[in-house]
Amino acid sequence: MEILKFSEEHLAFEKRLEAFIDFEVIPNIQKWEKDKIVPKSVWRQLGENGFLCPNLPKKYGGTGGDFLHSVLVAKQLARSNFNGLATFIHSDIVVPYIEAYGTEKQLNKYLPGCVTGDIITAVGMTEPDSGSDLASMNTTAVEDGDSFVINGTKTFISNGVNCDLVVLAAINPEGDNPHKAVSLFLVEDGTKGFTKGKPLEKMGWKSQDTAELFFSDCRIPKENLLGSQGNGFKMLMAKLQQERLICSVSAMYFCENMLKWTVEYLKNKGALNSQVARFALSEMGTEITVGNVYMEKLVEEHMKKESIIVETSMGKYFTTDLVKRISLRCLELIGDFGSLEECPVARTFRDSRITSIFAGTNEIMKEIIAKFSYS
Amino acid sequence: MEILKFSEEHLAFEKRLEAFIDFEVIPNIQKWEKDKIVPKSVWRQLGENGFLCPNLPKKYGGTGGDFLHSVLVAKQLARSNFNGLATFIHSDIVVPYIEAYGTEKQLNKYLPGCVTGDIITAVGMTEPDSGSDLASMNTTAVEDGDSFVINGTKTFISNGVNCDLVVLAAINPEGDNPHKAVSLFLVEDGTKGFTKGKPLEKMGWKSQDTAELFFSDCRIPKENLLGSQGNGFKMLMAKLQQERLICSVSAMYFCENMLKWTVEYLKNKGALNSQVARFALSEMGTEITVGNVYMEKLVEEHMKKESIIVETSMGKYFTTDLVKRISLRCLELIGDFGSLEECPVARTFRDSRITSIFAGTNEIMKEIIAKFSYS
Amino acid sequence: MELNLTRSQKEIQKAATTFAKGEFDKDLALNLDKKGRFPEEIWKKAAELGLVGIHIDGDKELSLVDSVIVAQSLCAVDSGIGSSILSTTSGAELLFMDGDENFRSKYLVPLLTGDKVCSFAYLESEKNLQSTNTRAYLQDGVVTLSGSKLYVVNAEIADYFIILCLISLKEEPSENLSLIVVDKNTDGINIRPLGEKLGFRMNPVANVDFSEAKIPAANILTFNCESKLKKYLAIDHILKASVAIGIAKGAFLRALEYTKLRKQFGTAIAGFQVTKHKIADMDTQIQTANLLTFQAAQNIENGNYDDLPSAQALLTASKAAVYVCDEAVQLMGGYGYMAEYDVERFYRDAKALEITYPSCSALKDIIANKVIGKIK
Amino acid sequence: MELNLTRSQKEIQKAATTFAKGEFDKDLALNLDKKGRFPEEIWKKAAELGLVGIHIDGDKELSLVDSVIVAQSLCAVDSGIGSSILSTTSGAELLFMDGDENFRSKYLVPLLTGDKVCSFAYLESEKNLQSTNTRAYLQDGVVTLSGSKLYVVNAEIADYFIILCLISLKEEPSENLSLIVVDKNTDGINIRPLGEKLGFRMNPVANVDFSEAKIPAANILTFNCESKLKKYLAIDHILKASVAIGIAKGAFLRALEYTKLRKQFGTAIAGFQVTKHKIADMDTQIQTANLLTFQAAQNIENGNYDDLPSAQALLTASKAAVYVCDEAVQLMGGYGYMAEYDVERFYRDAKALEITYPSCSALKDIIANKVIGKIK
Repeated sequence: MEILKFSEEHLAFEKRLEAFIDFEVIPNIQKWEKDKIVPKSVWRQLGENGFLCPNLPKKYGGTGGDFLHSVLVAKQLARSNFNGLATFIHSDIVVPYIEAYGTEKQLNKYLPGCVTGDIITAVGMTEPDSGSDLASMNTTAVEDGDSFVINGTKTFISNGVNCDLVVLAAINPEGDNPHKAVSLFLVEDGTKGFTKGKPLEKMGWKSQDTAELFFSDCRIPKENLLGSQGNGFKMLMAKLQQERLICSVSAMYFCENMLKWTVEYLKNKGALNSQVARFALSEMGTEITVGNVYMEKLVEEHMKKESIIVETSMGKYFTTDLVKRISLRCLELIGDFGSLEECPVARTFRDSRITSIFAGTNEIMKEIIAKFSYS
Repeated sequence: MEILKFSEEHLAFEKRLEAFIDFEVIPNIQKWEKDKIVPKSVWRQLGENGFLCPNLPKKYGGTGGDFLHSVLVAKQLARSNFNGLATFIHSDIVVPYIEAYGTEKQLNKYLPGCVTGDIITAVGMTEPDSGSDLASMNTTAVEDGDSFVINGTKTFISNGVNCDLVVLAAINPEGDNPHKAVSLFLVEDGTKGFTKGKPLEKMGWKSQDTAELFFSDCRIPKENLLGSQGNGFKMLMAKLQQERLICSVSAMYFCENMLKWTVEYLKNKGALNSQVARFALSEMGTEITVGNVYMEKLVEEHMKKESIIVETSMGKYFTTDLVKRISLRCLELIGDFGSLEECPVARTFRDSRITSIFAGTNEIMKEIIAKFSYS
Repeated sequence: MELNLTRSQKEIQKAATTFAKGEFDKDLALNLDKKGRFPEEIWKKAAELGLVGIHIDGDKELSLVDSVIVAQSLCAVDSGIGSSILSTTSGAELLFMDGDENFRSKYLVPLLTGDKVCSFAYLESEKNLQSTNTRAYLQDGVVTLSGSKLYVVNAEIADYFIILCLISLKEEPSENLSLIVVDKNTDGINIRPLGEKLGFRMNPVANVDFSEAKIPAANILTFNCESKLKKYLAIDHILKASVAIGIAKGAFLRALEYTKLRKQFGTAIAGFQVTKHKIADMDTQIQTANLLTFQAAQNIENGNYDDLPSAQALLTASKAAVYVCDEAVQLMGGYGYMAEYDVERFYRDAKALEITYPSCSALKDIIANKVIGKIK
Repeated sequence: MELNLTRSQKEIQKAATTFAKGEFDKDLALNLDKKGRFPEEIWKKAAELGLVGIHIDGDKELSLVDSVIVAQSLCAVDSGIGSSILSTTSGAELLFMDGDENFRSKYLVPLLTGDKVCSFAYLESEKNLQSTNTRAYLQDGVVTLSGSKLYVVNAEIADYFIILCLISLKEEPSENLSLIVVDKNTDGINIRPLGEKLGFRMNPVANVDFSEAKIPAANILTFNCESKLKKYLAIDHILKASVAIGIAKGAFLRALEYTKLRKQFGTAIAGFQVTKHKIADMDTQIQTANLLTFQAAQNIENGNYDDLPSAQALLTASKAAVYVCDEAVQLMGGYGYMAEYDVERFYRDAKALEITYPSCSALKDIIANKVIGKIK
């Protein structure tokens, strides 16, 4: 029932990645989760091996792969049952903003580092008082001579501690229409007036450094404007399809892993003779199989550059809701052992709970679907 | 997000069928529902137009179409929101047994009539005391000279009143292994000892003539054995993939129709300003879109002659459960008007409730999925 | 869950069940459902036994728990006949709460004796009761009423209507949401039947138009009825919840019996783990809805008309009824789909109850408004 | 839903809530959860106030409703600290039901005064209690015990265990499912901690092995304990249900407050229809579980130890807790996922409660067996 066709090259890429994960990632997960961060050196290792930004063109140091490489990265990282190395935020969400809207100078300055892992990126969009409601943004960027001066606070920023470069959304306080007053800026780590908070304590994604970013009279050169002024809203929207799609891809692979692990666990315990367990597995297996076909179809359409905003929003909602429900249900089948952190599904449960909240909550997805389909 | 590709010829076929349904079917539905049967003349009209057994080869009078024609028939019949003309039972479930296992003589004798609608077929499998458990069958077929003598009762037989030919499963009472003692027989209407009950009163499918069939010393010639003796179980199993698949196809088109009707109704009532309604529609729309992609993928694989027993069982469970839930939920959104038979969704609700029971209950589907996947 | 019924409550339960089992003929029920006919004879017998409007029969206090028990008992035996009997007093509590002796003797008592059927016409929009546009003005001792009411249950068989309408007095612009009793034979009433129903088919439903209908002023039951109406709705929710629970119990007991007798692969279906867990869920939902409903009824008997418990009881009970009936159909397989085995009819009745006013959405609005309170 | 609490019950509710609000420091709770430490000081204070084992404190009757109230009140303020306090008396009802004055003074009273922690070690298979293989034989006034117990909560902090085991007498082959009290410092006990937990992290859990541990015969609490055990489980289910309801309430109130304050697109989230309906569903589930639990507790106070109501209460309450906490996280968006906002911790605790023994599956087995009865 596969839709996606992986080439020999893809499979070789995956095999290398698989080995990397087995030897360089999995043995360190527990430590990184305790540390609440993944060392930057791992990013550089990933970069050296071509696992970051796998579809950037060669002229920027990339390998010139396609989106299927990103799918394989999501698959293999899901297999590690760990979200500390959520490189898709960098490779598939943030860097594409730079690639799409950057000037040649910006592209040459930043992209090679994004590929090697010397530059870890983050996107600064969410604020303490504005989640999905971008128009109520309070971070301001004011023109002053040949600079922009930025003030404000961003929160829930993934890669917030490790990041070397932030794609920051800020509003022109003098703009009339808030939707047309948002611009994007490239802010480098170390810029005066830009400070980072400590990693936030979360239910899951323990080693993913989610933090607050503070901007206090942070002055950046005008050339660090990304794309055209006042166009931030549109640019952010334009890239949401891929952002939400990669969330769906990841969610489906996490689903598969959980189910597989649970089946093995129950088999080893001799618990598959329970009809209730068998039915639960069949029900979950059905939802996952159906969801996988849908996810693969989305990827196929996305790679054909189809505009599938509604279908992707559906996918984001369906798959992230599914991964949560699968985690809840697998834990129920597993029973007491599921209440220990030793059980991998316990971590998946904690980690997956954010996926129906981030990258646009599922409530926002439903409003989008309704807006385009039922109004 | 389509997977299936329909040719010009397919679309022309659909257009003709659409007109037929609009003019010959829809105006008569209420009467047929009251009569609890569809007149045989309609079957002949369907046959004349090439809408029955659309994928039988030309040498048996068919049009030599493919399974996509069956998909289109299911789609258009679903559009009529009515199951009295469930021709898929004839075209896609019963006739394929004859086509696959019949002798050349049987093929030539029966298939042309199946195409023209002069022969309406039914399959006699279920008994009052054996639903999904075929091994506990009580209808017997005993060899006697050049005949088989059949005794027993079948129930819940679709087309049970209209049928001219029954593919009947019966057991050799002297067989040791009940699984190897079942054979299939072709029993013509009018054979002495074969009588039909009245149409059963049901929750839905009001004009579909579901009835009991009685066999009392019913003697048929030996040449009416279908396929090889004792092989009935295997033959029945072999054709289940298509049977369950066509159920899924039909279910998904019913889902689409219901949602479409409900959206229009709410729009006309000005009820789409309700956020709860919008979210409900978005949730249903998501499930239907996801289910559709899956259903189309199943059809594609089936047409490539892939063995997709598990995936089809998943589809049968997923889609028939979905069509029920969509009907329940649409009625909730519709409110009071949904409590009147005038509301088309009221009928879809009544009709769709059987689909998770017939052609193998969803409980059986889950056991099949578990057996192949989790044991 | 043991509910601690009093001795008298247990007797009522027994009487209602015995009556229903004795009188609710299965074939008759199938036929009435099919034809959409009201079970007139059985209703009259139920009234003779005192089972109609039992909570308002007798003295000045509402014995609502008694009616909860009767509704559940009758509907468990047959959802259609049971709910039909209960429907004949729709709105009667408004007469009880507010009516003087005149209303009592002329309109209320004949309901209890099985001589008259009352129909409460209140709905003009499916969403809420706030959009009443049926208007009346009072002049020279006569009320002139015009407007339309939707989905009026029993309109065709009722002897009189209780109408929710806006009444204005002569030369006074303000309008008051009020209740008036209108005899069926009043001129200017047009009943437009709504045809066949999905569920509760023994109770025909119609839209009713009033076109300058003239009614004596003495028939004004309540002038400014908002608070009475709210109390009435709390009662009505509990009675509807009781019907839902009765339906659920009836379907559950039929399915339970079936699963204990029916064998598959050599084992009674009730012996399969999945069946057992379904039965556990079904029973739990019924007991839960039951407890909520008794508690809500008890509250009202104690004079607390808070509309939160009754809304939660009805929401829970109607969801439970649909769930339980749906599972009952599935457990009984092909038989569950056949009219002869009853549960498909219980299922349709449960679904009809759930989707007709007050919808789950309306109930959730009531609950949320109460729980959330004011937002700063 | 108004529960008609007595004056004394209301006072207990108030005392427990006041205590919890005063003592359950938020940062402390976050820290204890993170480090997996038991809140020893707060527990001792709770005991001083008489809040530990309140249902067995005092005279000879179980005032189970009091403990239901305390559990809910403490856990609503903090699920981790609240449930930790309650966990210290795990199994104490067995001492109460069966213990003579010796057990009472030596083992039971120190629990109530906050001087000792008890740990009930019963599980050997996750599925049921029927597979006890821990064996002991009694000879010359000494019991020798060997076997392993799984998932023993508080094993590391407990002062003694109550052990479910098979005891055989000298030269008599039959084995009797029995209870014995074993001091922690007895030789032959090996505690193997199970590491970090998903929820209820303040209560460490371990497997415990007994290898020819020698215990005085006087420590045999109950010989042939089947029926006592069943009674105990009914009580335990109700207490767990109360913890679940407290967790649900705590998460609900936090989310409710958040939705009333937090604005999106210019409107408080609580003003959105979808939010309102969620809040209605959440409240309904809490009230429902609450009512079932009070009813079940009341049953037991009345001496009726039927295990059906308590199983239905726990099944409903633990499902409600997971549902409510999950929705609370979603309503609070990113904040819901942050430790600082509590609800993610409540959610983990709710989930842990739901999946640990007795699982929903085990509860459904209890319910179904009772409801279905014998199959012909």
